[in-house]
Amino acid sequence: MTSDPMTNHPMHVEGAATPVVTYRQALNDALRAELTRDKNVILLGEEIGIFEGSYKITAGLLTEFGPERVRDTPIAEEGFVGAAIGAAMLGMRPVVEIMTLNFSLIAIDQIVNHAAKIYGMFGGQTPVPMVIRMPGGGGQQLAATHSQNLEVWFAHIPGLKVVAPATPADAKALLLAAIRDNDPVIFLENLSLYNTKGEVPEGDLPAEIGRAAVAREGTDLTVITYSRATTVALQVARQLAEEGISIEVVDLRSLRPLDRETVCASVRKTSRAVVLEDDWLSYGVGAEISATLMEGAFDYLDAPVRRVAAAEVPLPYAKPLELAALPDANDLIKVIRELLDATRFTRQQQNR
Amino acid sequence: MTSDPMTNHPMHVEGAATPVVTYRQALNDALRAELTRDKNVILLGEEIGIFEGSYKITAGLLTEFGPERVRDTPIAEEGFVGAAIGAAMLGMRPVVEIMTLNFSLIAIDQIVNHAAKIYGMFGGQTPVPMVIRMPGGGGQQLAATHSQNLEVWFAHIPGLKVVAPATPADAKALLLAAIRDNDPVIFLENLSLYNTKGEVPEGDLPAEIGRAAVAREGTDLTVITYSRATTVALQVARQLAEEGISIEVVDLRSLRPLDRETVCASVRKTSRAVVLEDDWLSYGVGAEISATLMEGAFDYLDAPVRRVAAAEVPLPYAKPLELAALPDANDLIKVIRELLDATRFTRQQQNR
Amino acid sequence: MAERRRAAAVQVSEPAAPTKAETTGAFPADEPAERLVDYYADMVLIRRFELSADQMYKRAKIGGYCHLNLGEEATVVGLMDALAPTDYLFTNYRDHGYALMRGLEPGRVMAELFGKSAGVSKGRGGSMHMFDAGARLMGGYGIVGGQIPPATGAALALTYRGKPGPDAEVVMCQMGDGTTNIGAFHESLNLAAVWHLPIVYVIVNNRLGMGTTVEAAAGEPDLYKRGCSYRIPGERVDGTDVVAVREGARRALDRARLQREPALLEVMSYRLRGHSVVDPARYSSAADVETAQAADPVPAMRRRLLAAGLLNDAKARHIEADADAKVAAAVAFADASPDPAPGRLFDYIYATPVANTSHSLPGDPAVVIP
Amino acid sequence: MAERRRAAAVQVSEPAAPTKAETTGAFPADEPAERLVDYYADMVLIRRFELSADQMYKRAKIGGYCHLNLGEEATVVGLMDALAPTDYLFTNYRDHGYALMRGLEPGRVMAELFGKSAGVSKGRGGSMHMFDAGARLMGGYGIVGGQIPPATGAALALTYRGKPGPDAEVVMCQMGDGTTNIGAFHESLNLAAVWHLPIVYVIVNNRLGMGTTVEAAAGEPDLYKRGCSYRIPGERVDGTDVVAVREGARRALDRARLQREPALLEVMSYRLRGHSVVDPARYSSAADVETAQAADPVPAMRRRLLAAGLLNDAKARHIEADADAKVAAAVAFADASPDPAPGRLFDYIYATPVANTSHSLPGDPAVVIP
Ligand SMILES: Cc1ncc(C[n+]2csc(CCOP(=O)(O)OP(=O)(O)O)c2C)c(N)n1
Ligand SMILES: Cc1ncc(C[n+]2csc(CCOP(=O)(O)OP(=O)(O)O)c2C)c(N)n1
Ligand SMILES: [Mg+2]
Ligand SMILES: [Mg+2]
Repeated sequence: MTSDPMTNHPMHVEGAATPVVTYRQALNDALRAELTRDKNVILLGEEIGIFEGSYKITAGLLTEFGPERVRDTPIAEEGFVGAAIGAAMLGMRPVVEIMTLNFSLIAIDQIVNHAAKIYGMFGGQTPVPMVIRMPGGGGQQLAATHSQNLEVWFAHIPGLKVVAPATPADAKALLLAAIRDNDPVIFLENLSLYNTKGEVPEGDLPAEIGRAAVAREGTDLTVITYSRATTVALQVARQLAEEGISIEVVDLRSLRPLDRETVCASVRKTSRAVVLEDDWLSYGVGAEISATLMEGAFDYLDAPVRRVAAAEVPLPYAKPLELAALPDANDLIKVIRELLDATRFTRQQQNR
Repeated sequence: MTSDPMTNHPMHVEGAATPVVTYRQALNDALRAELTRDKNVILLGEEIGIFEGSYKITAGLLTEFGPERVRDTPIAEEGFVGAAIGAAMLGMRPVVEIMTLNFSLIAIDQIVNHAAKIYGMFGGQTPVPMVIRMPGGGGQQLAATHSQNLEVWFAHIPGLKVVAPATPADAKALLLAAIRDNDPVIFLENLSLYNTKGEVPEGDLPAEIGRAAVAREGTDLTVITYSRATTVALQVARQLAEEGISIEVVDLRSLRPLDRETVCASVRKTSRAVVLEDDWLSYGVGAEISATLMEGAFDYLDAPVRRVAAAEVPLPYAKPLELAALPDANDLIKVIRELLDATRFTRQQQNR
Repeated sequence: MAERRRAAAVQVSEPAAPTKAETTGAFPADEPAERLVDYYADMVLIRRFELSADQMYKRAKIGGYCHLNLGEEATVVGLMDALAPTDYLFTNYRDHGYALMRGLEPGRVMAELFGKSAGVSKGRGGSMHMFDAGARLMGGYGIVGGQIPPATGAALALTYRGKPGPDAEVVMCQMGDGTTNIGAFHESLNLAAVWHLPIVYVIVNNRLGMGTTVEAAAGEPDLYKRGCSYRIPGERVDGTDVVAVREGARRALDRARLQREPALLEVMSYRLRGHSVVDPARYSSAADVETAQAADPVPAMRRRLLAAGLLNDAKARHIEADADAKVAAAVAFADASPDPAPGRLFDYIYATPVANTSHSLPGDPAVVIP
Repeated sequence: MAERRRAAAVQVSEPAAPTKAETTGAFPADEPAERLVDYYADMVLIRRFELSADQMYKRAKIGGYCHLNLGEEATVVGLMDALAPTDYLFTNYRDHGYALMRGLEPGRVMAELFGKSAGVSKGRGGSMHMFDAGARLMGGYGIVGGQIPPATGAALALTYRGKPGPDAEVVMCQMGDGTTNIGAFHESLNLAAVWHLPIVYVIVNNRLGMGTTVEAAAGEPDLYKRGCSYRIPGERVDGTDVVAVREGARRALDRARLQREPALLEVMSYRLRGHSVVDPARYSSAADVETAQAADPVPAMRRRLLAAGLLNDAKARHIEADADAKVAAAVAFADASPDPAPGRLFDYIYATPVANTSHSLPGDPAVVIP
């Protein structure tokens, strides 16, 4: 496999066999590779060592690299995230794990008022090369304080880079890139992606931060999405293809910078757009995508861009309520059909 | 003065003389009135007592109500905001001042993971009647960490109510409402509004949270805005009126809930819309407004909604850079003209 | 005021490390037999409830995170017996036992675990978030340290009503050992000190925060001393001895009640299982496991009661069967309770309803204009 | 490891409160005269620089917040003399004196205050945010306590290079008294303790955080004792005595250098003016003001040097004139420096440039598609 320069997505090359691994394993591989490559790379976080990570992303790394490279921290998110900033200012390349995104709120002054500001506010004198990895997402019955998708908070902040890979291949490629980047990179994982599988090219192939990918080409309607929701969108696209509906899926991959060009180019082609996002609707990622299309594809749109997002409630624990609140494939299909109907779409001749 | 039931804006009644006061004084009056009305109301914050508030909003209140009602706190935003939550759960009605919005990041776990969640997560058993007042905004050369507009963060969170008054009248009316509300209300002030003046009706007239106001009626184009930017929009509207351009200004007042109906109704009438916002463009408040208009006024729009927002940089200290980064009346006028030109607007006959 | 505080130097009481003899030995002479037997019954109820929760989790009746009080039964019972019904309690997410001991129906606690609307938090909170306004159980909290500032604020509210005295209302704020390293702990204890708040901070030291030992996490691993930075006195008690826990808690609560000053109590306890039901605790050595099991407070209490002649085997088995029956009834109740209807999703968004509140489901248009 | 730390009980040194006699009295016998005179010159430079900054603020040459070191000159000079050029320094926003004493050109410091591109932070940071990589001045920080975690992390980085020893690099983290009440203080000191980091936390206790006294804000108002929660030893020194400050700082730095362990130093100082240049400090009583003025370290140093015969009036006036000249030159330099061009707004967004970075000015369309 290599990378398609247009879509930035891994491309299959004849003859090469590409290993299939989980998203978890892809992250673990990338961390191992970087710990091996550069002695300034260190991992910091709660329970990443002896416990091997709350979600086992760092499994085996303590044994392999020792407690100085893979450092367990006390429960002190503000302290250890801030410590990573200072270490980065002195030339280390810390990769911090925050157990879940929900706990980043305790560290957010350090992330937003310090990591994001230090390079610019001091006139470009000190880069802050660090990565903050953390999983977000609902659907695990973890209730209101442990199920959030606050990616839009980070994406709003100049000075940060924010990536949200959807596939094992991107998880690896973007993590390699993030660790080598000289700016603070917020690396958003998702609890329900860890066990998903995909082809991951071997070797040292960092992705380019700041580029979206056309994860699937199509002609009738574009679904713009990222992270976990990308897998839902792809599944829906495959399903609707059987009905002769051709869905293009744009996987944002990077929320900051945002690749408005790729998003608009796709919708200029398909004339119909739906955003699928796991966060709350109001002031969510979808708002920015819709506004972007307002500005960059208005004359091409056959109907208003639709958003499929979470209901605006503190997510309840009870499964039926959680299911009702979170967007799923059925919600997306319903909205796609509504949009197609509203634009008098007639499906293509198809080979069944 | 009384309140117009349609626009929710104070309306002048023949014969009554309405005092003109500063935004600062309006806040001070509202706090005094509530401290007097309800003994469960207490004020908490850094330097609100002996120092009379960093921006003197609480001037005189310590002397009048004593140190138990007007309580100075140590520098511990997470601690005292969280303490307000617990006090509210036991029936107090704390009004917290965070010195500037930038410091709310230290308290944000308490705001978002606690204040916003407690009512819903515990099944409606305990309301959390509290207010967090804080000024945001740039333009004072306070540099990157002291000039932020992160209103969109709060507006994204179910369980919070978020208001951002633009006028002294709304400052008072919304603060009265916020203190009597049984939910956590984020009350956003702005450093450059404190000295602005306006008519403030006397008496006990709390506003309704969740409603935007048509701050000025017009027919050609709608500017949607809130807080400080409303004053800029109104000034521009007055200026352009002299050229025969009729601008309607919608002042959101409440960012959560968001009054989409009023926003869309206005733009369905004018067919042109610009959002003026002080925050950063990407994933800012304007994104949600644009997305809302995409959904609620698409067929009425003569051209894409435009956004006028801050440049996406950590705000520099140096005045020329700060000025370049922040939106002002000229930026708004330029965009309005571009939009009018793009839609082949011809100005009305006018009486000069 | 500074002078007054300066005078009150920090008192810390460090008991001799509890010996096996103590926790298996005789009870204080003035301790009524009936009460001791009740303690045993309470401990057994928690034990059986938690074992059942573990089972129910494995049967997928319970989801999300689920943290058990196994090994902490004497701690929970001793603390809760010292707390008056008029006192307020805030805990962390390891809260089932506390809910039971505050008098909540086991069925309603189990129903919460099952996510049913009959649950104590209407199925919205789950394992980590037990709440009951009537019992003044002000919530279990899942963010480490998140409960400490609100608990401190609750104590602040109490200073606006009532006076110090033997009947004064006070707050107890429970937390784990690992929690003492987070900023909220520091800020809150400092507020309690400078504001003279009637609150007892209880550290349940089960020696681990997930897989991390106290020594690896805390610069001062004698956690009861960590009030030193605020002149808050601390005491350490043996958490496997229900009477010792109760007495320590009473002393601390008395300080809060009578002097309106904060206190710190460290309760040395053990976690018999992993951090949560899904954690196999592979990081624990065989020796660790053995130590914890040797200290298991439930069989220890049984042995002590038998040795003291306050219980016989038949009575003990009756108590155990009774607990089993209660837990079985709780499971049955929870099972039979209805799921919350999806249509109730938007209940409890706001306590004061306001215009334009979003009630959109995923895929609903954001704008509904007449 | 726990045992080792347990053994190292916290050492706190509480000197007798400094008396007037001390700060006006004789210098240590082995203190070279020249160095003492240099200290005076340094203190005068800070004093004159700050008075000039105050003036320039009133002339609107400086904007934003502006916090001065007036009254803290002996503290700043003593601390900075103890710090080696290879050490790293993090401070709060009250940072002008530190920048000068780290050897930064007064002109470039003043240019920063004027918001010029010749400023030490290229005019982007202003008064609160002085930075110089070469001088290892790692920044002034405006968020209270914000500098403490990064400073701690810098010390962590040092453990990956070099070894403890007399030439080891270490970190000094300066902060104010009011800052000890915030969570970041607690979390950071705890990390420094459990990770054995080479860092000295310096509390400049000027007795006020804005208008709030130490006693009103801190449960333990003897701030040098607040390392107790992490077994970090503390010492308090007289911040009006430059030699006492330097010696205290050296002892603390030595611990960091030789033992690779954190230390805490409290420097008792005074603020001669309001919190910032715009604060008239109406909350200060006449007695407070008198006490602070009586302790003014600059005239005190002059008197002591004269009394010790190490300085005469002419030399003193020469030093003062020299400082004035330097400050005047700094102002002239700052004045003559160009403003940053608005076109440079998007410099320094990212250290590693990436695709699609926004360079839109207000009103520019967000989407520019070819
Ligand atoms: C702020 C925050 N960080 C991390 C976590 C994840 N977490 C949950 S429990 C826990 C360990 C807490 O240990 P301790 O305080 O000793 O309580 P115990 O579980 O032993 O009762 C951690 C790290 C969290 N919930 N919140
Ligand atoms: C987190 C935060 N809260 C509040 C402020 C506002 N503030 C700036 S300086 C200050 C007082 C700090 O006092 P102290 O630590 O004693 O330092 P000093 O100013 O006396 O040098 C406060 C409250 C801030 N900058 N950051
Ligand atoms: Mg524990
Ligand atoms: Mg101070």
